[in-house]
Amino acid sequence: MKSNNALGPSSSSQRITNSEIDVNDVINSMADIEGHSGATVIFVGSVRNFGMNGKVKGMYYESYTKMAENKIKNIEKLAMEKYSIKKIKVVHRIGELALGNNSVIIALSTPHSKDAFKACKYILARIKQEVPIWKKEILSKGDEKWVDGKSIKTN
Amino acid sequence: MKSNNALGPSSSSQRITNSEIDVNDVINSMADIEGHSGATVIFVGSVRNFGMNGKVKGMYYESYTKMAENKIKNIEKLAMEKYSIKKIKVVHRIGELALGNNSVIIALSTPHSKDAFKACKYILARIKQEVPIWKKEILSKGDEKWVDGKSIKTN
Amino acid sequence: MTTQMMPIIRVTVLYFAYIHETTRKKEEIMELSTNTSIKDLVSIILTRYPNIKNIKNIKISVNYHIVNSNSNSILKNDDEVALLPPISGG
Amino acid sequence: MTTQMMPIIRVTVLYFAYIHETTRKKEEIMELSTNTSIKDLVSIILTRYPNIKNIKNIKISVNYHIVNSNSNSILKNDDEVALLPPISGG
Repeated sequence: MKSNNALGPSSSSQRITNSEIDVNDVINSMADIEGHSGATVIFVGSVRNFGMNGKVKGMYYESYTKMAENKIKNIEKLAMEKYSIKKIKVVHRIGELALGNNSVIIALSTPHSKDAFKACKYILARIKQEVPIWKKEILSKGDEKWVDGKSIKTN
Repeated sequence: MKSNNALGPSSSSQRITNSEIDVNDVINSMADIEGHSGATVIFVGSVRNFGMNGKVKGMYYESYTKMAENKIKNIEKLAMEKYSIKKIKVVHRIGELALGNNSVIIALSTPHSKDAFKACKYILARIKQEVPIWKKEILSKGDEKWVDGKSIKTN
Repeated sequence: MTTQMMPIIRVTVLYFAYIHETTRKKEEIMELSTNTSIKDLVSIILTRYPNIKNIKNIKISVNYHIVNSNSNSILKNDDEVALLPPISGG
Repeated sequence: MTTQMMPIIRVTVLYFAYIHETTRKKEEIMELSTNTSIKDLVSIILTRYPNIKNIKNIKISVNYHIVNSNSNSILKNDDEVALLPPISGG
């Protein structure tokens, strides 16, 4: 696979991971002792016990990892330009997840609270529209079903 | 002072504290291994280096603690009824805070992400409108100024 | 002829934020005649502390509930009254 | 008369989510003639895997960029092509 990795300062860290998301680590990375930001908003998505196809006991996530990393980096970049983001961290987990496991975290800080909420919702919406990740519900009654998603949005 | 403490399941814990807010503890309390919720949104407010009166080196918060506790409990109760909140934790710190110190945390989980964002913004807005807390900017140039706030909203 | 004692009540009055910098105290206990209304108490406070400004923006609470500062409701012994200037939490 | 070798390119084709349950593989390397367009490749894939449904909802990427599935752009050696069904991240 080809490398295409030159997209801003935080491009070194992983956006797609096979491991558990360390929520505390992400939140601690938002700390800002110089007080550049006044508001931090964090969204954490987790596996719910009820899905598109009924009762769920787990979820399987798959990604086109290289493209997903690029897409998330680009969404971060656009959000940072659009809102006055001081710190940002976005991670999506893939693989097999149990109920309550965290699938995605979006954490960011801005000077003002309104921007923080807007930016967080903006990033979540674009992830759902553009990032090549798919999920399959592992249903309580035994079978598994891919979630009927949305065609990738291109602009 | 009189006791007026019968406002729902989580009324035992402190909403107003003199100590540092344990962000990790609050976030860990949102964990839900049964998967009732799919979305957690957390807002953290912190002391910014620039305020209403210029450059700031710290902030002093004062509260009418008993009334503030009651008001926050009531806001939580209203939010839980309005949105499908599964877990909630709101804490406001008072006393002298340094740059970057956290003054307030609002954490909650709901089945769907839209409700989580809406509920978090709703609670923050009502705190700013109704909860008897005052802040004084400790300015870099040496003096201190109470922030010109909003008259308490009554309904 | 005997001197008759005037019955009194005691209420706690709390001052917050910039107000306690004017009153130079955060709280005090006031002794009032039994038929003192909220409106009367506000007037007593403003007479004692004429430097309290913008009283229109200051809300009055009695036992943690906001009341109308012109209210003719009569205060009771042990009531807790507070002067709440515009707030700025968050 | 000498037999002339037809020049070929190799492209990697990736299948995701429900598509790889149809193709029964997550990726394969295809050998194509040098002048194969994106549109040609899509047609080759659909001929090989006729069970791939709703092709209109499936996006095609070449080297991580979404392309038009009717594009006449010619593929190059080592290109990475992916079939991306509707997504459901978050």
